[in-house]
Amino acid sequence: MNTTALLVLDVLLVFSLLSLAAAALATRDASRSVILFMAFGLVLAVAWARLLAPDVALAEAAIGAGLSGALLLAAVREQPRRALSGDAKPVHERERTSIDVTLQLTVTLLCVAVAALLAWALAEAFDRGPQDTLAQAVSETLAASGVSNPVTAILLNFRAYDTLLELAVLLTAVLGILALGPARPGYQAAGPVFDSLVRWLVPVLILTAGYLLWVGAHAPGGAFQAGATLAAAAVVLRLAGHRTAGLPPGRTLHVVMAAGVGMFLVVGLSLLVLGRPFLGYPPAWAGGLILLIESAAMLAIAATLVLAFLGGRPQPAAGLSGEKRQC
Amino acid sequence: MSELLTVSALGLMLSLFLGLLRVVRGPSTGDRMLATQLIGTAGVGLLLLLSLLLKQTALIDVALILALLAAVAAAAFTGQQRETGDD
Amino acid sequence: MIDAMSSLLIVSGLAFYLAGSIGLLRLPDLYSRLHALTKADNLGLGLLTAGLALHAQDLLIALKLVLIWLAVLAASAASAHLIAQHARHRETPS
Amino acid sequence: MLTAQWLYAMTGCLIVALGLRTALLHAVLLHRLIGVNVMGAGVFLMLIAVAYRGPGVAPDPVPHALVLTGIVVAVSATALALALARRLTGEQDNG
Repeated sequence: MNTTALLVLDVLLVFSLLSLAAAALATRDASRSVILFMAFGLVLAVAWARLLAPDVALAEAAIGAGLSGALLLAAVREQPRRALSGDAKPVHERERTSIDVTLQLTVTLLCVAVAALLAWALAEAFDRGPQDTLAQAVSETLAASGVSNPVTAILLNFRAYDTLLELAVLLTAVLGILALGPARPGYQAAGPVFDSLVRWLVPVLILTAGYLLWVGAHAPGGAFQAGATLAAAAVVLRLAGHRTAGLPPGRTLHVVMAAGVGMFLVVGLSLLVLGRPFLGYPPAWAGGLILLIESAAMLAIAATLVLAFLGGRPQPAAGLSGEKRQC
Repeated sequence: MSELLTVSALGLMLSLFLGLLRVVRGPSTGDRMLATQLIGTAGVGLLLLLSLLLKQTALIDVALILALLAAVAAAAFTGQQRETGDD
Repeated sequence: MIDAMSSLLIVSGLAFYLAGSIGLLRLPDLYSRLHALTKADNLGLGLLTAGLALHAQDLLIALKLVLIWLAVLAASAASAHLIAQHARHRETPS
Repeated sequence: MLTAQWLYAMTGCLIVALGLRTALLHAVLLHRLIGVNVMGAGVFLMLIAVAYRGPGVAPDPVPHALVLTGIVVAVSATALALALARRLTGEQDNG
């Protein structure tokens, strides 16, 4: 692709991103803002593809353009209008809208200063040229990592501690969500058109999740993208009237939630017992161990995202419609 | 051939951009969602062209996920009626 | 020969995309936009994937391209219906 | 210096500023959350731009891994914030 054409594409992409971000933030209506944010995510996925970051593009396509929009829309729908959108706010909030102009100006100036500082730091970094020490270290040791996709190698081998702690962060978030109360009310059983959509979309999403998990070893993909795709399948089920969105009941759900952290710890501790460093895989087993951890992590990430969409503890079978499950 | 693909990619970007105008303008939520669908379809096409132009086969998978998740987003938007509650 | 076929398919696909976008901007109301757009951009993507499939190095890629098109086709048929239903329910701009 | 790298990185800076302003100033919680998310996207843009090495050259995979982690954490944090907001408005309604 020649340079001029690429530059035109870049300018159009950047302009789209800026105007969508500005529009999403400027509008006062909540659901309008969420739709603009979803469109922003779509364009962002194309931008990641353009910048040769297909792993990130996959995650953005699944989460930014799909799941987080669904999550925000569910929240907008549920809240009585005054709580989340600006239409008719309680008195104390209305007072806060008319914050005095000085404060607004100060904060705006502060934000401009932050942007200028960031721009200066980046310009300095670009002036010094690319620092490839880490990238070189990755490409030199990639062969011994058990996978050939460098991003997966970093996440599950070289920086496995970070990913373990990230899964712990996700677990904390989901425990917080569960502790805060019951799930939002469910949805009525789907009509015929929606039902036919569910019938093919859910199996295709589940299959795609499995494909992404498997392909992540040697091409863009992996536990995060697969988990998000699996969660999307559950979100569709929930929208079609399944109250628990296909989540397993009670104890099993808790096991699934903790599966990512748990499998990481089991593998790490077993390696310690065998006389290796914590999470220091023997090269011969690395590929298999990574796939094992990633499978557990996928389930945990999917469960986290689904519970995030539910917004609280699943409430099976309240007697109305939807499927009946004992907890 | 490569020139043709490049020109087509720019054409699709233009199409996506026109869709953005409708997303920003509205007027109804349905209009915005319809325009988001167009952006999705144009994005899928653009990703497929980029996969050839940038020699990144993986972008085909990105296009697939984008296509599937656009359907999820539309389902979430139009939503179903809540069982209870006051929507 | 294959190149010419593929070019023709890609260019006509692009034409449908652009026609759809212009329709989205110019047509007067939501229902006519729905009507025009769902046909135009699906056909555009169909022609584009057909053109690109002729270039695919292996069968798996060609199959994925077909799957993508089918997914978009089925999804947009359903979502067009759902958006129309939604609009009829509310019938108020927001 | 690559033009594309510069272009996307500076866009990232601008988007951070836009998001930050909304997150600090907006009165409505949902808008603040969208502001925080937009700000995150700006940071991701800067990181991926830093990783970019030009067309046809393999980019640095380390920032890619960082951003991937960031996207998943951002959506979980958003969900937790929404659950907190929901509980908060519930409490206000009841008492």
